[in-house]
Amino acid sequence: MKKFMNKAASMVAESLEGFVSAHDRLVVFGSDRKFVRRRHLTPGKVAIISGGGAGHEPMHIGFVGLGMLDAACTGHIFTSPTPDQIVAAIEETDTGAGCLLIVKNYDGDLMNFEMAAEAVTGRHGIETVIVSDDIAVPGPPRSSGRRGVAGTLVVEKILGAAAEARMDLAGLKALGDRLNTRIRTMGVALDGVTVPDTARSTFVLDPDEMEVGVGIHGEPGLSRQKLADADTIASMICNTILADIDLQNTDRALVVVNGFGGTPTPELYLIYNIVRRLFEAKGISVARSLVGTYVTSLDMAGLSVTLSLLDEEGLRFWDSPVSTAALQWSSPEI
Amino acid sequence: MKKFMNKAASMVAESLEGFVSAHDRLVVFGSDRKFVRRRHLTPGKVAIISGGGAGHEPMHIGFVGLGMLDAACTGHIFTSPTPDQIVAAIEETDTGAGCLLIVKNYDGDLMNFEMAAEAVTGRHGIETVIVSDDIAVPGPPRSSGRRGVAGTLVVEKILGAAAEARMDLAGLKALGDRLNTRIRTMGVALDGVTVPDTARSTFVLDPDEMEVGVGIHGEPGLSRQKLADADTIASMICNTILADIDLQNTDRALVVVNGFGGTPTPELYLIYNIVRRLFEAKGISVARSLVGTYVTSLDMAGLSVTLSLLDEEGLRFWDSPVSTAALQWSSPEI
Amino acid sequence: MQTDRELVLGLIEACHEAIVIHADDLCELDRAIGDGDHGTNMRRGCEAVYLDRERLCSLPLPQAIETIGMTLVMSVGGASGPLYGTLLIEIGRRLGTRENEADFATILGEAVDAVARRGRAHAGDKTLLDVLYPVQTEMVRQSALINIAKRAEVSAQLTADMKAMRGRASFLGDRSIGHVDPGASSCALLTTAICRYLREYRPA
Amino acid sequence: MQTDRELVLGLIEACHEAIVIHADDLCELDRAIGDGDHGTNMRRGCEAVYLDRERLCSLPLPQAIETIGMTLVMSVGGASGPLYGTLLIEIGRRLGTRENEADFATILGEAVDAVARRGRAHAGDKTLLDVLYPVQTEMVRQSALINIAKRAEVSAQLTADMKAMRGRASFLGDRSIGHVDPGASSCALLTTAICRYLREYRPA
Ligand SMILES: Nc1ncnc2c1ncn2[C@@H]1O[C@H](COP(=O)(O)OP(=O)(O)O)[C@@H](O)[C@H]1O
Ligand SMILES: Nc1ncnc2c1ncn2[C@@H]1O[C@H](COP(=O)(O)OP(=O)(O)O)[C@@H](O)[C@H]1O
Ligand SMILES: [Mg+2]
Ligand SMILES: [Mg+2]
Ligand SMILES: [Mg+2]
Ligand SMILES: [Mg+2]
Repeated sequence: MKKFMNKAASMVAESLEGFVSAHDRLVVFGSDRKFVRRRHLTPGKVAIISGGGAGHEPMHIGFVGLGMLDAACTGHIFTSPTPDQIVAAIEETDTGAGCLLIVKNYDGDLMNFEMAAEAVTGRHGIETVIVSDDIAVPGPPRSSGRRGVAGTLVVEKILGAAAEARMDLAGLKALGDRLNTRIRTMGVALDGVTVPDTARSTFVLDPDEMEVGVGIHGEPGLSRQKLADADTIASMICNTILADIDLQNTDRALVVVNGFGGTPTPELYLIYNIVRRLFEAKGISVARSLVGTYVTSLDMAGLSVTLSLLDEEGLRFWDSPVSTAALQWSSPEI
Repeated sequence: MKKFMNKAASMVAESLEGFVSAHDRLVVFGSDRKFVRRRHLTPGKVAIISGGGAGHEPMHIGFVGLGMLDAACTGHIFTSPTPDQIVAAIEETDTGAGCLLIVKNYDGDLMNFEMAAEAVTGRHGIETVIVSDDIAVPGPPRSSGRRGVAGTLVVEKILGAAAEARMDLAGLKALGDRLNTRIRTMGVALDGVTVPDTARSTFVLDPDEMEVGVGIHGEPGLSRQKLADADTIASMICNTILADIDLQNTDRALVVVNGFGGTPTPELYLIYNIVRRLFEAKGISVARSLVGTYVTSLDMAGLSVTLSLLDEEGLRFWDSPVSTAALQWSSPEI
Repeated sequence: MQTDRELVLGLIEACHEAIVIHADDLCELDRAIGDGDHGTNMRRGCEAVYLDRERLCSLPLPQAIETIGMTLVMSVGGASGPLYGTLLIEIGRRLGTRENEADFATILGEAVDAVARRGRAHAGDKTLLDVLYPVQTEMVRQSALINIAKRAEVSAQLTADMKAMRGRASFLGDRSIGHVDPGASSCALLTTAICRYLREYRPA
Repeated sequence: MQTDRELVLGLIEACHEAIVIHADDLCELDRAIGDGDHGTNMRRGCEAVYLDRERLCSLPLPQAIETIGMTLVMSVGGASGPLYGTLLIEIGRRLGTRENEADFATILGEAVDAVARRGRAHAGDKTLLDVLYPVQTEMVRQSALINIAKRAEVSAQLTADMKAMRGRASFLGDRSIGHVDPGASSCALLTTAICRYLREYRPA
């Protein structure tokens, strides 16, 4: 493991400081540097707050700004932020209309956000949307259920735009829950990942192996398989996704091909090229796409494909202007 | 080497197809897929054309669009495009005001662009701006001189904006040449890179080594050194850059910290955080920054720092709206 | 008989030492079925508590325990932070409102239930609860400290046969079977450290 | 005496074979002081020519050579494409306007100068010119084919001692010393292949 860093313990803090200073027209640190928030808050708008462990950048800090998040709380690498960070973000960004917390489904994040929400009960209106788009995980009953992965960015973009359009807290909660039922993601890794703290890789693959059904914390996936060519990998992913969701005639699809940090963009576009064709062959109208490195697992080589089935409203919110470090558009690509 | 691909020979073509279809509101293929160009050309504007080997994405295709390039020609991996590609791009995008070719200084690119320019002499007005920002290279006399690396994006952005503002061909050529004297870049790699065609790494480093003064083609750098911490690396880069350029009082700096493809963004922000302080300590006013993965060497772990000293006009053109796959802003981050 | 001050200080030191020594082992366990950071997380928490030990040991025992819980919540993060934090906060709060120490097994039982609610977890889900429940049972039985510690260690080992239903390991499905749960392991380590300390400095 | 048709076909096949066999070696040389693709580039070019051989060998010799040069320019890319392309285009054009073959050494000399202008390179810069110049000298001397080939091979080896002043290797400065230049090596391989073919099928 070679990294540009000084000490593992200070890596996240140093990097956050660089981020905030590079984007100082967009964002500022919250009190005690517990979170990053928009420089300019909008009174009367529901505040959208998310967060999670570090190591997934640009998510979530890269999504703070007009049209998306109001604040993001970053924990240590692959470790949820703590309730005091989230409480501080709520207190500083709630301008009266309440706060919507967007949480990736994973017990650590859930519990920390829950403790924060409990701590501010009575003082702030709080709703929580839990994102659980990772179909690689054996679903409930009784287990923790599916992880929240790259689909989180779709939820954050759309709810961010809806909040900007002054949708109220209850409306946002309902929209978010509905969205979450129409988003599916599956990921494949070509290598494990080394967490700077321990300097050990989470799993090690042979040169001809890939790990299928991985999340974004370097944890092992659902199965280890023989490395296949791009066509084979793409169709395995698409088939697994399509087996898990029922298509409706009115759906328009947003397809996200997301790199995990160590996979260069051309490979992502290559996969997108196959995936788009496969989806279209199943009668899905691919109306929008996003290809890039957005929801990462440090420098892991690998990628995930996300299928989001949107209605007209969802599409409109996706297209709405956004101005953040990682996503920027006025009207969609013109 | 593990990559998401089918065959090495078709990798670039498949990826380009995915790129064009993902950004079809912005770009289209040129004739015979020899290049990628803006969907909508602007009559009367000088056409800005660039290109180079594949493997540096998002450069150059990711810079095609309003406010930046009109067309980009992509060669095989790390191999210049051929004159017929460049000729086709010139013929299709010159709307009457001529074409400015932006070429990274490296003999292969130069010769191919030169042959193209010769082939259209008399039919199209052509000027060429050569970018040579890499200070790691022993300069002339008599040698090929310095490489063009990440500074190329600064030149393409600023000349793109100037062309959009209807600067004429001679003006653009003069501005580009002037810009090139005020941009310096230096890069460090933590690992070699594997070219898919040969499936062999260009150089191999020990776990405690780094390669200093690398370019963006996986070629070895100027020296191999013991891996150092971020503070040490950053100050070595900054000192080398500052020893090579004379500062003027009126300069405002744009600092680009660019990842080579395998280095995650948080490490880039961490380096930016140090670099900005070091430059400011030398009295440089860091007015703008860009931190991200823009000019790559496939999935090489490493980064470069670019210092661009701009005057008011340069800053204004940097800030002008841009709408491309890789760079998007209306007014700078607001 | 020790003062609260000595007791709190002694327990903080004992727990801190146990975690620091075994942090790498806990990460190793977490790498197999999680994200490899459980040792790092626990060490960060224990170090935060350890740094604050002078202030903590000046507090009455119940407040000291509750404050330690809050420090853990604010420094550990991840899944283990809220869980260990909830355990200690609940113990501390309840200790503060009860009359005598004889209630401790009951108090622990209530606190463990709070942990289970916080984690939406049950016995057999392959979590630290699979150590906490048996430890609590031994306490109800008024077992000797050495037996409580032994039961904790055995219980942690038994999680190897379980299929994880909660936490990151649950994402692995059947592949989680065959590995000891890191949270159960840290819980056994802490139980043992506490029991040993109490045996040495507070003989019954 | 062979027809142009046989000659062109034979030369195309000989050059194609030489490059295909040694593509990996050329990449290996290029990895040491360049970007590792010289063999891939040359093979791509030779294959494009080879695929087009039926059409090419139906052309008169001068046009065939010029067309091969243009095919190389359009398929090789990189530095070597324009250089080898220029060499052949210039030879073909000049051959087409001269009277007899006796001029070939002169024609080659002019074409090599055009390559040098295209590359802004000089003798001693550690490039394919450091094979082309000596080969041309041997031709002026009307050396035997076998001696021309030997001189090409030796000249390529001699580039190892040179410091690169042009092309990617120049970026390495002194570190380029000690390695054979890949372009010089491919140039020697091609020279040898051509000389061998001419010796076997066109004995003087
Ligand atoms: N929902 C839950 N209920 C109870 N215990 C849990 C739950 N989720 C995780 N755990 C415990 O937490 C441990 C993991 O802690 P840690 O690695 O520090 O956090 P993270 O999983 O966030 O990386 C697991 O081994 C398990 O014992
Ligand atoms: N300016 C130049 N003049 C003459 N020969 C050159 C020049 N630049 C490069 N070469 C030759 O080209 C060879 C490299 O070719 P190749 O690897 O195919 O292209 P690239 O350098 O673009 O990857 C070098 O070994 C050298 O012989
Ligand atoms: Mg964790
Ligand atoms: Mg090349
Ligand atoms: Mg963990
Ligand atoms: Mg090369």
